[in-house]
Amino acid sequence: MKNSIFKSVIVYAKDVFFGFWSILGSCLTAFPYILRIGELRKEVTEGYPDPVSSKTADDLPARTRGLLFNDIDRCTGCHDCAKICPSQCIKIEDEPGSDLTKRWVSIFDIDFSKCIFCGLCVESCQPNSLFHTKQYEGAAYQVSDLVASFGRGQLTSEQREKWALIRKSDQNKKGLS
Amino acid sequence: MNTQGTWIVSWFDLVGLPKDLPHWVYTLVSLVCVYLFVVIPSAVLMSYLDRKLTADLQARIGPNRAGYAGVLQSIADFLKLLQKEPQFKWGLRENLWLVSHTMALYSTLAVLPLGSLALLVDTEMSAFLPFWATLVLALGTMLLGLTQASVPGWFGGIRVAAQTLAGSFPALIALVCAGVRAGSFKWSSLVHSQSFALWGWAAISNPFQTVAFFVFIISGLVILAIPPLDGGLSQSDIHGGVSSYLHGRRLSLFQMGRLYGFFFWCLITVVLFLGGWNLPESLVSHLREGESWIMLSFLELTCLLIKTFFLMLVVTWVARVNTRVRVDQITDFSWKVLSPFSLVALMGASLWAGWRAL
Amino acid sequence: MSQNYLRTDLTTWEIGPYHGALPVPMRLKLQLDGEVIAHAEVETGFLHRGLEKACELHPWKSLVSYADHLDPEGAVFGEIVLTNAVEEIFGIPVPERAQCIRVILCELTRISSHLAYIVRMAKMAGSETIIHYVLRDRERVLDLFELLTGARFSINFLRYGGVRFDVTEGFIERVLELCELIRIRIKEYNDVFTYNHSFIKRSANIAPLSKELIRHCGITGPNARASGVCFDLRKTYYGKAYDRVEFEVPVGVGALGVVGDVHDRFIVRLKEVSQSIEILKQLVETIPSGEYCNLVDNKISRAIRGEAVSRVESSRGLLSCYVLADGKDTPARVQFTTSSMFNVKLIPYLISGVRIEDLPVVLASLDLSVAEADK
Amino acid sequence: MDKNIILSKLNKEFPTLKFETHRFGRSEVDSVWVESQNLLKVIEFLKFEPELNMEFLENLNVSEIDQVLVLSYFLTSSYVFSEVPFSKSIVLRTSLVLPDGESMVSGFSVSHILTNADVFEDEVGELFGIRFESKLNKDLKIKRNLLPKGLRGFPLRKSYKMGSVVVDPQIKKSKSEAGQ
Repeated sequence: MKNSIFKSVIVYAKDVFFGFWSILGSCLTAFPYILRIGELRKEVTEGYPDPVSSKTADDLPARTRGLLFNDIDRCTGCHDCAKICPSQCIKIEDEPGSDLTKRWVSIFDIDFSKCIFCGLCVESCQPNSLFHTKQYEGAAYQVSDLVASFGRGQLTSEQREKWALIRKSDQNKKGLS
Repeated sequence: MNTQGTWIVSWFDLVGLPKDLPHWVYTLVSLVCVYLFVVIPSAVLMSYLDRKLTADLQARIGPNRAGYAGVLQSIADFLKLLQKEPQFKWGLRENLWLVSHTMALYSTLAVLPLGSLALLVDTEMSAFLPFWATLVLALGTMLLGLTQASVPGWFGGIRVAAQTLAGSFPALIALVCAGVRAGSFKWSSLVHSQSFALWGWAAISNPFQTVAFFVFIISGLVILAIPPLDGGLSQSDIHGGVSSYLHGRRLSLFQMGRLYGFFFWCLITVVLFLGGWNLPESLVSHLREGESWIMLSFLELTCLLIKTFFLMLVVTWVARVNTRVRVDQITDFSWKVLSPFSLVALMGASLWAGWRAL
Repeated sequence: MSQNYLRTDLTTWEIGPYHGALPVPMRLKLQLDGEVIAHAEVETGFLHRGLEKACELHPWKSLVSYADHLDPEGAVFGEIVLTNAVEEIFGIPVPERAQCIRVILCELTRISSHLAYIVRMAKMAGSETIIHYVLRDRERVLDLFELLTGARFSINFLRYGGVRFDVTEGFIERVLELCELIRIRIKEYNDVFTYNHSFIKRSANIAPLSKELIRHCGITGPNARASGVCFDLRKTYYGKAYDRVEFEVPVGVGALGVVGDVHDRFIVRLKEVSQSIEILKQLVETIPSGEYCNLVDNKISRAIRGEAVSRVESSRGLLSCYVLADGKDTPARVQFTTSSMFNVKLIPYLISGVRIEDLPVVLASLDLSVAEADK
Repeated sequence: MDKNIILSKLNKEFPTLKFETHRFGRSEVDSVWVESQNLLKVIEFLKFEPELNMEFLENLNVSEIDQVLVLSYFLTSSYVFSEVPFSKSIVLRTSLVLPDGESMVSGFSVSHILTNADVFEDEVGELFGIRFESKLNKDLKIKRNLLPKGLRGFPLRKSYKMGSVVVDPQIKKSKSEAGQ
């Protein structure tokens, strides 16, 4: 009986001491952070909108998938990207252009509220006119502002007839030669 | 009320108010001055230091928006809370318990030991009065939680009650240890028995007093449910517990009360164990001959507040690093560890004092 | 529950889909006896996004970007399990280098998922400092993802027959750098959090998971290994690139409490992070050369009809995917079987007898992701 | 090899039933077609046979192939108490004929034999519209309602037309109020 009391007191004292010691230990490992000792203990966060922030858009790695941009001159209006897009957020309307190869892309809208930035459209774009910029600040006040449009606008009716005549004359020339 | 209230008279000369006013005016003015010029600034400074220390501790910048390096952050928080509109309709009962919660705290203003001259209540019972205030504070918080008629509130209230009961016993015993060493419970004699030098402090003078010091601090955290041991107000499992129904200005009143509770418990610990406002003898005697009471009370106040802030920062540092402790573990801890240690400390301190008296 | 408990009548408390204690949207109906939970019921299904129906409507090429939304934190596991199944159906060989890149991504995702696990545990236990340390180191892992694949979480990087890009030149050195950094950091986590007395008190011998319950609910992954079930798919079943690597599977031993309790589940995951570092080191040093993607014949031919099941050891447990192709350009059926479906079934059995304050810690220790369970 | 141990044991146990076996896809696991009536007997035998001990239902897959619901049970040997986990695995297949689009189909539940089967049965039952009659009463501890309350039709069936409106009186009423 005697040693059982004595033993339990020892166990009790050890438990209290271990508790105190481990709490002190974990506090001491966190203490050097206050004095910023060593390279591993610098503060990591930065003020975001302030100009002091060290990282800018072009520090991002090369393959970053930021907001999309479509260089409309090279775009041939082939609808590949609209077909492959999982969330169907690309809307394209196009009409026959001045010559047979090129088409006039009147509307090319990417709805960034639905886009999941998977990059499949960029991969499937042959003339790679569609590519990722390094722009990541995409916030907007209304959802409608989130739609980025790269289209060239509707054709006026006379232009449409003029180009139709040009196309017909090309066809005749090609047909004759 | 003894005539100690006359310390305010020396400050009146500065302002040029007439001297021969009845005593209660002096006491009233000193209470208001203490609240405005000591409690509010220390609360503002303390909440800023706490956030900055936590940020440094966690490898991040911390508040840097409001004012230079975020100095005005606590004022910004206070204003933000004021303009928030409370969600729930408050009946008479909730207001009653919130008022009782705050009045319990601010009643201790009269008892605050802020310097050898600024002692409004310096009787044999003065060391026990703040202890009474913490119990009423716990009662206010518990009933504040229970009247919310919601599960988080109910759990928060019950937890605060259990914690306070468990924490009050060791706190009282540790208080008695300090009194045994100093021979009486008056603030002036308590501080007078310690000296400015480090080894003169009660906490370091003998091992039993050190144990009493630790027990007193930790049981204070238990009674007031301060961060490492705030099971009653934990965000993760019961949605803020007692404070889950407080919004807007009521939440700021509640938080101000809790911050003041933490501040005044650390202040009392400094006075009891860490050689309160003792200044080097030469300086004190020089000032006393020169009759410059203002400079004396000012220096004593700053020495006291520096030690209190340092103690509060150490507690915050421990709170941020460790996890929140469960309520049944807190009550086990205070019954099975704090109470026996405080009894051992009491026996040791009294033997030590008796041996010294031979 | 022990019988000599003064039994009061049970109060019921319903924790709604969005509550501080719940790491994931689910509804818990609890019968409380004082602070102890006597009986619990779970209701899930709040995060059903119809992933499998969506996979049936999309062409084969855009399936991969759906598979990495199966589990937002472990994107590569969904992709790897889908691409393996499709490659098995259409018989597309995967070059050696692509397999190695895939497994490197697997181990990196496992590290980032386990670090996120530590953050959830610390948040529920109430200690804030460790959260910021762990998040700071997880950023380094996510930087690697962005360097290699272009996105931090939903990487959409695997293709049928290999991967989309080759490894950039700076990638190998940065992975070794990362391994070194995390090895130092784990020592720091152990000092600050894992062996901290207050965390041990909050997690040792709480809600132990018995082997009988594992068999009843079919739990796999770190939760099962913490209770002593030595079953890790990387070792037993999955030959791909893991046979070139030596590592041993950490199993819970109940050092500070009962085998299989909350602390064990935490320790097993922490050990798995250091295991993943060892694996990463060996993989990165011996990465075979060759082309990174089988561009020759990775076309999905419509003539082949077939079905396949592929399995992978994701960071939360056994993840398998069944794909059925019936000759059209969209799959006939894609079905994912995740380990979180069984973890959700485990909850009522595990948390009866647990105190209210420990409920968040126990739920966080199961590493639940209802995005995986409800699909 | 362990593959034909399972088949030989099965044929010995059920001489009357002829099991039609194919290879499952390109893997070496084989799939056995069983009528849905004696499916329970086969699963019970596979589980309680001392040597096989196949009790972990790794996956219950339901796929619709030209108007027929094919249920495939992926059974593997237990991994909890055995040193060589996942050693033996087999795929049992039954088929349920699909009536027209809207009505439910009824099948047999195996959750009283394979304990983790109800996870799959709940989910598949709701998405394919299969009612699993099970001997033991439903485990009320778990409730999984994946679909919104008023949705008519079963999404994963081929006959389900996308975008069917949720016909729930409360939701409709609140929408009409929002409309004004």
